[in-house]
Amino acid sequence: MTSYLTEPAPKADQPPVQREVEVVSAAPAGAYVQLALAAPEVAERAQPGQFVAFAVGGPMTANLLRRSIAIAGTDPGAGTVTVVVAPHGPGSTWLAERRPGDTVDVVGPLGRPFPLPAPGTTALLVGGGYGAAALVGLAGLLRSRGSRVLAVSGAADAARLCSVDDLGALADRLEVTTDDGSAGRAGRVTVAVDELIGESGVAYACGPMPMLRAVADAATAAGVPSYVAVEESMACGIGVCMTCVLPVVGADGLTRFSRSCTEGPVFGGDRVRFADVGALPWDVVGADAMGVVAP
Amino acid sequence: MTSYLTEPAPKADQPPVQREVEVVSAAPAGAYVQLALAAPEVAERAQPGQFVAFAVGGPMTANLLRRSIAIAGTDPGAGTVTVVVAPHGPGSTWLAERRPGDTVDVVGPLGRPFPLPAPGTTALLVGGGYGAAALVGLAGLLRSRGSRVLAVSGAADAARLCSVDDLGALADRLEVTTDDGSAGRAGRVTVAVDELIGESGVAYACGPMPMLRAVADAATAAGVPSYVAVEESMACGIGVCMTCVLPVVGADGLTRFSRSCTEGPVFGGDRVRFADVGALPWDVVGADAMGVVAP
Amino acid sequence: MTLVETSVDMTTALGSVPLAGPVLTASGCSAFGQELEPFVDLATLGAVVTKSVQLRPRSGRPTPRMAETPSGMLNSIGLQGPGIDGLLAGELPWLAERGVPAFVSIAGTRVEDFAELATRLRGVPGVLGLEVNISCPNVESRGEVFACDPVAASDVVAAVRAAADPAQPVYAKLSPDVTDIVPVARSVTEAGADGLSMINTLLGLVIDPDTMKPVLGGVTGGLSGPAVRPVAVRCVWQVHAALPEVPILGMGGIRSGLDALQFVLAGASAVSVGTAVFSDPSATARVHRELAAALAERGFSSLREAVGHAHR
Amino acid sequence: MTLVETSVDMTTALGSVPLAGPVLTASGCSAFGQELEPFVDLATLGAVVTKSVQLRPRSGRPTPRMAETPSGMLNSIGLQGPGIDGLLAGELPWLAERGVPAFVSIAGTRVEDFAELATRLRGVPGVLGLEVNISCPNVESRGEVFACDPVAASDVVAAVRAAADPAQPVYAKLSPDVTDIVPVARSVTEAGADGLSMINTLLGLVIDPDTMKPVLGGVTGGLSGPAVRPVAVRCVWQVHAALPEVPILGMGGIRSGLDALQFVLAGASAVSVGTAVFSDPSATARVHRELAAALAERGFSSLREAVGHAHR
Ligand SMILES: Cc1cc2nc3c(=O)[nH]c(=O)nc-3n(C[C@H](O)[C@H](O)[C@H](O)COP(=O)(O)OP(=O)(O)OC[C@H]3O[C@@H](n4cnc5c(N)ncnc54)[C@H](O)[C@@H]3O)c2cc1C
Ligand SMILES: Cc1cc2nc3c(=O)[nH]c(=O)nc-3n(C[C@H](O)[C@H](O)[C@H](O)COP(=O)(O)OP(=O)(O)OC[C@H]3O[C@@H](n4cnc5c(N)ncnc54)[C@H](O)[C@@H]3O)c2cc1C
Ligand SMILES: Cc1cc2nc3c(=O)[nH]c(=O)nc-3n(C[C@H](O)[C@H](O)[C@H](O)COP(=O)(O)O)c2cc1C
Ligand SMILES: Cc1cc2nc3c(=O)[nH]c(=O)nc-3n(C[C@H](O)[C@H](O)[C@H](O)COP(=O)(O)O)c2cc1C
Ligand code: FES
Ligand code: FES
Repeated sequence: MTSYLTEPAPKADQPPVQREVEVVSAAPAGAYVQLALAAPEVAERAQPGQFVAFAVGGPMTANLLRRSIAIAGTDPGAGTVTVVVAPHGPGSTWLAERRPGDTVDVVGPLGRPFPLPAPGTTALLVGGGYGAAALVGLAGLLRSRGSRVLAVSGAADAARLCSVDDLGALADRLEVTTDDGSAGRAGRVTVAVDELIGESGVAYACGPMPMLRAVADAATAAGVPSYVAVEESMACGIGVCMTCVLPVVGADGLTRFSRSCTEGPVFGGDRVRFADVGALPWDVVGADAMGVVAP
Repeated sequence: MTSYLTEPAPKADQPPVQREVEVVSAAPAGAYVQLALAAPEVAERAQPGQFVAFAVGGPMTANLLRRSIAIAGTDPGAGTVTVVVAPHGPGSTWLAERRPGDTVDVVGPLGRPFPLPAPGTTALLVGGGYGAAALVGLAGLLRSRGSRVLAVSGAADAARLCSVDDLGALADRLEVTTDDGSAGRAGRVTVAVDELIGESGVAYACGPMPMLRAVADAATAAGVPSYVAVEESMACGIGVCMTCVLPVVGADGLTRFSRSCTEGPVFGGDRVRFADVGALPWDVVGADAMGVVAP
Repeated sequence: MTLVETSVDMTTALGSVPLAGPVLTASGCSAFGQELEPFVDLATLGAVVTKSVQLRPRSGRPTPRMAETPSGMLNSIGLQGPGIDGLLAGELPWLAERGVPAFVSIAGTRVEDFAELATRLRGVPGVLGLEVNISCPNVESRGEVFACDPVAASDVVAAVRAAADPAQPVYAKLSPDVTDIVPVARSVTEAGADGLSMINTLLGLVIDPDTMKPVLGGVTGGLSGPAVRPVAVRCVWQVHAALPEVPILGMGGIRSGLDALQFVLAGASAVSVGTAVFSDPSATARVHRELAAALAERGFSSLREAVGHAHR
Repeated sequence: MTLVETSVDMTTALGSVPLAGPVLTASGCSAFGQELEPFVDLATLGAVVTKSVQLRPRSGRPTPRMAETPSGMLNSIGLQGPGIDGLLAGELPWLAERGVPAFVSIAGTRVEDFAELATRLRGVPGVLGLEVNISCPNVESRGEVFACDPVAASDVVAAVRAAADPAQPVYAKLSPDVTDIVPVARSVTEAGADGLSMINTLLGLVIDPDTMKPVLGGVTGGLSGPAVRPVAVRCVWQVHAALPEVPILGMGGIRSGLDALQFVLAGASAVSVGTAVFSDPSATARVHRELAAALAERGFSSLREAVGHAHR
């Protein structure tokens, strides 16, 4: 049995709530829109790495499923929660069109937060696209616990970079990369990750799956534990529908189809079987009952 | 064969258009909301008695069918069309919540307008609830053609009265009735209609079906031709679905299930078989093929 | 608008008859085409599929005839229409004058009714072919719907094919309300259907919370609209997989070009737009335009290449 | 919230077993109830209908497992679950501790599987009854779904009824994907079903416009949500009309109290809320509240009076 660098992320401290909340500000941010919501109960419960799920389309909507969006920041004093939305399909486009005074129905905070390292551990935070936003709260928390924070924010182009100022203010060092070189260094986040992973005691990543995989692989290769926040298509966000699973190796070394909403979205980077996402490997618990046989 | 006082209403002069239009004003009016739309092509084509059909619920809507709303006024100079909306179910509630700057998808003008009498004929106009709004344009047109206009606006209570000021300004005489006596005379519109029908050469009515029936009966009994604008549940508004039919006696004396959207909504009051709405009388053309036999 | 905005060859066929474009109206959802004239250039339609006609004029059922449902609607019109004489005297000449091809939907309650209708439509100018609406109760079989029984369905189709003008393709319109649609498809094809129209409405019921009775006088009605689209695409997929040579006219909840694309990829060589016309009277023209653009974006140079592509 | 907000008596029963309230979860749509705890007081549920369990633990199908559709969704989970041992060791004791009754959904691919599951569940504390998910492929009949064949369906139900604890009512869960649901309902009732759950999902398919292939790995999936509600109400109506003495657990697209009311008026004595929980995790409690209010407004003093009222 292989030994793993990471312990599975534990559950959040507090359960989620469901509330109708008001949008207090909406601001374009490059290719994205940043929304702040008056959601004191969510703000007070949220831990970095968690997400919220929005009902979309208004009272007459034909789109029933909630849209999951990472929490980009909370201000428990002001009672607000911030999210960064990338308009993509109908749901996220609708969300990005919300204006101050509009109300939205939100459930959260959902999912497991990033586990924290021993105080003082140097941490590498890697965000891809809007994924960087989800790391801002983590950066602050790590700093407050005495960690040195190294951050990388990467994207396809300058407009898709996110939270560069916030991370720049919080991190001890920030590297910016863009695929097309329109801002920061040209190339993928891995150019910076490869340089910084050696100095780090733990790595965290949020962004597209191929990026998560690259960061997890680099960390594991360097003997550094990593936690990634995955983004799988979710129908419920609360753990009841089983649509959001991916193959993850558990504490017992067995691979299960784990729900990214309640057993994730944060998983040990060395525990997610990235190559098998969307497949059914024979050694997943219960694959035999599906008629899959060991090779 | 009975002889009828009315000729079937002819088609409108111009075909409808379909446009995405902007709401230019939205004002509460008692229990209703009055919306003005920047819809020059509709304004220029519309004739009194016609209606428009709105798509409701926005781009993600689960409610596919258009909502038909009578045209309450047009200002071809300003290029605007006015409607009065009574929030009822989800579609009309959504419409009533539109605000200036919002856009709506509208098809119109639809249906047949009120036929006009010989110039100078005294006309009685009877509106029930928001139905009174649809008579404002007619009142103006009749006045411009030298008619004396007698108007009745009735409703369940004061908040549901409509267009009282507009009709008051245009009509030679206006009677107001409410069922509960909260404004004008207490009682149904018929108390006023019975007094005025004798002076009238033609009667027009718009409002709930029982009211239309009462006005039509009073007019027919007095030997006065009447035209009523009916309100039947419509799926398409343009004549292609056959959901909006009611039994109407045609020019040839035969009863057919006629589409209220394209053969109406304006019908001769003596031609609508009110008692048979929702039924299938044996003498409707084609009832025999449905297995209905003459008694 | 004109038929060709993109470089994609959008021509197709109903059986042996070529069509200028793949987007048709759906039977009962655009009457006989006239009312669409203010909204679309009828010449851009592949064809007008007419409201199902029977031998005699029919009043249809009493109202209420519809109920709105989530992303769909229920209808129970009862095939109101002029009867075959009315159609031959009025609507068909109107369409023929304008050069708009008519795909005439025929319906009946006996096999002979269908055959007689097919006979009456032989050689009628502008009649491109026949769509046989077998989702009607069979009076000779305790009212069971023809389309729900492979034998009854194929009896109708065989009779129509025998009586119809050989130049007019005969499409059988199938109901999704069967345990397995493939045997029905196979049996009507063996009986001579030149193609299949799929799907007709699903049987549904809505109870009015106020009256606490079914909304529709006929109790049940036919469910249509985007709500049923996944069922329709599934039927087209299953039948195309089993009978890849049989042309399919796909329908059921098509609102956009991407919806139509799903049907084409699943195996339809043409599509009908039904309920969407009620919400957008210019839907047929828009769907054509959007489908052409979607095919172009995906690198297809012709619609024909895309037919059934999802199976490959 | 408490169970009784209005004067309406909301008690009902599943077969012979009394229920405090008529609103249940739907199998596969609330896992085993735990995750709803932050959102609803589980004690207000008539029962938790558990995700269908099989003999062995199952991984379920690879992703993607769902596609959103107009007013609905398609799923192809493949019955991921812990197997009967896991259920007996983990989820059922958890529910029993909290006093939440479990209506255990069982599934299999052989008649004997179902019987063995029923045997294992005899006398288990907190297990109120069994819902037999016969919408599974029958390995002994070329994969045809049990629920689509009255004989196969009744074989399963007879075996389960024989094996199960006599105190546990056995409900057969029917599929709408049949030409006529009444014969299936009749045959499982004759085989000993104490009640019927209706409906399971409809077979659907969505093609991804980007990949141009079916979205789901399993090609087809089950369609659920408000889109299918008119079909579900129709099934309940037809079966209640034919078999008025057979209790029905109604489901399919219930989102609100008025939706639930339609099922009750059509003949259901209890309802399951499935897909709506994904959009509103507190949907079950809300539906209970709204249904109670709707019944009160309509002058009913008890839920039981309203069951099947639309037929009268
Ligand atoms: C844990 C988590 C955190 C996320 N954080 C953010 C964020 O901070 N900002 C942001 O803009 N987006 C975020 N996303 C992605 C966001 O949820 C999807 O882009 C959005 O749901 C797409 O919905 P749509 O209606 O625009 O697109 P559609 O493609 O029409 O969506 C159709 C369905 O697929 C699901 N879906 C589609 N794409 C995705 C996806 N990439 N991930 C998950 N579900 C998907 C939707 O939920 C919906 O059910 C996050 C997703 C997850 C799972
Ligand atoms: C020719 C005509 C003119 C009208 N003029 C006005 C007007 O000036 N102001 C106004 O407020 N309303 C008017 N109505 C009524 C208005 O169309 C309905 O109130 C509205 O469609 C109800 O939709 P909903 O979503 O609010 O209600 P729902 O009850 O949810 O509607 C469900 C379905 O039933 C149809 N429907 C329900 N009630 C009616 C009704 N009374 N008439 C027609 N269809 C109905 C709807 O179109 C929809 O398809 C008019 C209707 C017609 C036919
Ligand atoms: C109001 C209405 C009337 C219909 N009338 C007919 C008909 O006369 N003959 C027929 O074969 N199908 C009829 N249909 C079914 C449609 O042709 C089509 O098969 C079905 O509605 C699915 O397509 P859609 O979702 O695009 O509407 C009717 C459908 C509706 C909504
Ligand atoms: C994600 C998902 C999983 C489901 N799993 C099961 C299952 O395991 N067993 C079962 O009998 N039904 C299952 N169903 C069907 C539901 O129990 C229900 O019959 C159907 O979804 C219709 O109800 P709804 O529209 O309220 O969801 C599932 C449905 C969904 C959406
Ligand atoms: S999204 Fe439903 S279980 Fe994860
Ligand atoms: S509303 Fe469709 S024909 Fe009148």
